[in-house]
Amino acid sequence: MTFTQIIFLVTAAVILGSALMVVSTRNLVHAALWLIVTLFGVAVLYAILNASFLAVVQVVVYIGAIAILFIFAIMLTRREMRDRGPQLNRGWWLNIIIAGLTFGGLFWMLQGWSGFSKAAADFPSGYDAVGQLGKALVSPTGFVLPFEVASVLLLAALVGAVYVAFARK
Amino acid sequence: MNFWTNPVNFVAQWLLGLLTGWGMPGWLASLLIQFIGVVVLVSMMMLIDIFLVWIERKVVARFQDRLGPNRVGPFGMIQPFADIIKLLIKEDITPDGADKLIYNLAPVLSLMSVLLLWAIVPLAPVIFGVDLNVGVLYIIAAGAIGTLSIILAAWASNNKFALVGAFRQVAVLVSFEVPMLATMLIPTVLAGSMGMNEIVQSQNVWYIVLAPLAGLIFMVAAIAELGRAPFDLNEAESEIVAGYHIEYTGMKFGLFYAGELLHAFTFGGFWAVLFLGGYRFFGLENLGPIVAAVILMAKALFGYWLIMWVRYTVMRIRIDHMLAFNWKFLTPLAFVLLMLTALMNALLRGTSSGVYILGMLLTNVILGWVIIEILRGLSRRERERIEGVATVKNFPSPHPLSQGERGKG
Amino acid sequence: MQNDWLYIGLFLVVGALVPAMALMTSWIVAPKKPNPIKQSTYECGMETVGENWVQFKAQYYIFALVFLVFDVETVFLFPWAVSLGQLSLFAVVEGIVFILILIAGLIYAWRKGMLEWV
Amino acid sequence: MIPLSWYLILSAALFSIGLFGVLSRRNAVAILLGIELMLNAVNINLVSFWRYGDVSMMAGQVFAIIVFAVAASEVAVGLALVISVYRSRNTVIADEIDLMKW
Repeated sequence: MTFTQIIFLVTAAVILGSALMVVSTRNLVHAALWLIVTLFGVAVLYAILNASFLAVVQVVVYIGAIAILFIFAIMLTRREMRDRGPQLNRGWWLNIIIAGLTFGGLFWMLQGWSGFSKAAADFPSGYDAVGQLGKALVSPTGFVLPFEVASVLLLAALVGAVYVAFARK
Repeated sequence: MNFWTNPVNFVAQWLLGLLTGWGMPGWLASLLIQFIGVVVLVSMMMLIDIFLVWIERKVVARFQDRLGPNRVGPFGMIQPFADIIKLLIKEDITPDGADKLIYNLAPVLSLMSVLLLWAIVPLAPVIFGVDLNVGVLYIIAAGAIGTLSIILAAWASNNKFALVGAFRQVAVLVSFEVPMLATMLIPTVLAGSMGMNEIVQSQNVWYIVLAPLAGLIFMVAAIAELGRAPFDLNEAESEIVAGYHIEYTGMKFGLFYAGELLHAFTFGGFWAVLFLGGYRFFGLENLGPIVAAVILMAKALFGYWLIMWVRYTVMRIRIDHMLAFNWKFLTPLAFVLLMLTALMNALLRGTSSGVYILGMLLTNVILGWVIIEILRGLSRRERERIEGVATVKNFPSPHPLSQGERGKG
Repeated sequence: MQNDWLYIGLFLVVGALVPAMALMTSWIVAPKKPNPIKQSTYECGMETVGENWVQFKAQYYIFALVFLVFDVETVFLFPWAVSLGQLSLFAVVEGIVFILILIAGLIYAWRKGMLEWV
Repeated sequence: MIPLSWYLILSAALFSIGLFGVLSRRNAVAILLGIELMLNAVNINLVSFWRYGDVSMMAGQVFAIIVFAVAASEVAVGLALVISVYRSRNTVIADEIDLMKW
């Protein structure tokens, strides 16, 4: 077992453990904090996968913005923070079975696939992932349409959220 | 290779030879050496941090026409050590109802987020932690952890004032991150890279000359990001007593305080790296890496001094003015500047360097002039609304710029 | 490239250990004499009224929201900025269109009076 | 080196946990937390396919960034809806938001 593999296994354990805490903690603020641990673990995974840009972006966007937004929203809807009553639906044990079946089904489908235990190839020398990404994003043969559509999507989200949250004004 | 041209590598090679000579496996030895490097860098930063306390107190004393610490040691230089001992032996009070783990974690995260920044600062062409190819975004990522620590501290200490303070502080922090991101894009566009070392290497002309407005906006956003005056919401004694760290005492408070000081110095350093040519100073850096590191530190101190100068000169701004200033002025301006810079950079790319520099500089100057004119018009209209048309016409404002600030902000 | 991140990981560990060590030292050295008054929530001498959770106005959410949108936007712009030197003028125009669309969102929020601190 | 299967299994497990959270949580904000977990599971898959496929094809990374944008939009609008409902109905329990039933 190599050093990278050990790091991967530790990270994976942290991710799964904190994800379980996210869905099971009674205190919502704690759930949001466990989500941050999960997201940080995913950022470490990106670093192991050599996707530096995505690792940093994961921290910037998820921990720096989305998690903050969640905490703000939890504190704005304060009534439910002191958690009276059950936090889970009545049929939660049924949902465990559904989730287990989903995992089993995914695993069963994947393990029959030929590329399942593929190893990663080395990077070509002088490979610059960020530069490649930038070129792919704006080249007409690449992803220029998703690039502009993402901008429209964000605009729609901004306008929609502002309108929904403050319709009374 | 000798010590003078590449000191870090020289020491590392020597240590590697020593350790493998003792029979240590190679990968473990190199890991250990990296670890030692990190420990040396972090403890150096902590030492500088202690020194910064002294500088800050001396400088503020001079600004306020006092002497500052002058009893303990020569020029009071031992004073910060005495402060540390005092903080260490103070009783730590954990308030009732505090979330113990998070309460203790928050100050650690706060200082850690600042220390993390020094992993990517290029002290010299060959002295740096790592040369990440996403360095610029890494600054923001480390800042995100700092923002998080503020919310954690306030939430865990179970205090209304702390929570209100943290919310206000975070609202300001995230708001000013937008113009900061936009101005960080400008050196990225000019250098064609996010790597810190590459940005420094490509500054044959300092970017403060090519993009003076960007440097200015970055500095303003950095001061807000640091929570220092005139944006020092977290210390607004009259409104929220001390903000998010109200319930912290002793060393825990000390960690927040140390983090804030080191953060200011660090942003002075990043300002130097992004806009003032980093470790370069008219060829002087070629003398050797140690000279280069000294140059960078001097520039960082200069940036830190600027931040202090602003802090002790300008009064606190109200929070609504602060946010309006950011969203209605800095953010649009930063994005317009970004668009213009990208466009001019593409148009002037083939021309000679003289034309290129002049074009960039003129773009900034013209944009700045247009903005000031717009502000003037707005402030004039505002004054006409308040004081009546006749008064304004008869008595033109003696300070058009300060009036412009008032009308806009 | 992976070694870079290993170094950052080491930095993370040491950067957390150093402040933690300071806290440990103070925990060992400092006196511990708690009493109920000392440990009560500090409100300038007032008794705390009600719960310590106060509900906040939604204004804070709006600023976080606008920030989130612009944050994600710059994530798209950073790769664009890095590779700008190797791209044609057309790519620059694409980026400018991208920014302008989002500025429209900012202007909408502005016109709606959402950026006021009420 | 780590085989691709490890990443896929991890992401499948994370997705299932997120699914469980979405199905069984009563609080609307907690449901959104579960959705974040699922989106992250998707992103792990996309990035690992980029790494284990042809690295000069950037589709994996570009899609991951688009997922970031989608996640951000979803959170922004979703939480705005929750806040809006809370202000008018004073609850964030998904079961109790049943105005549309009648």
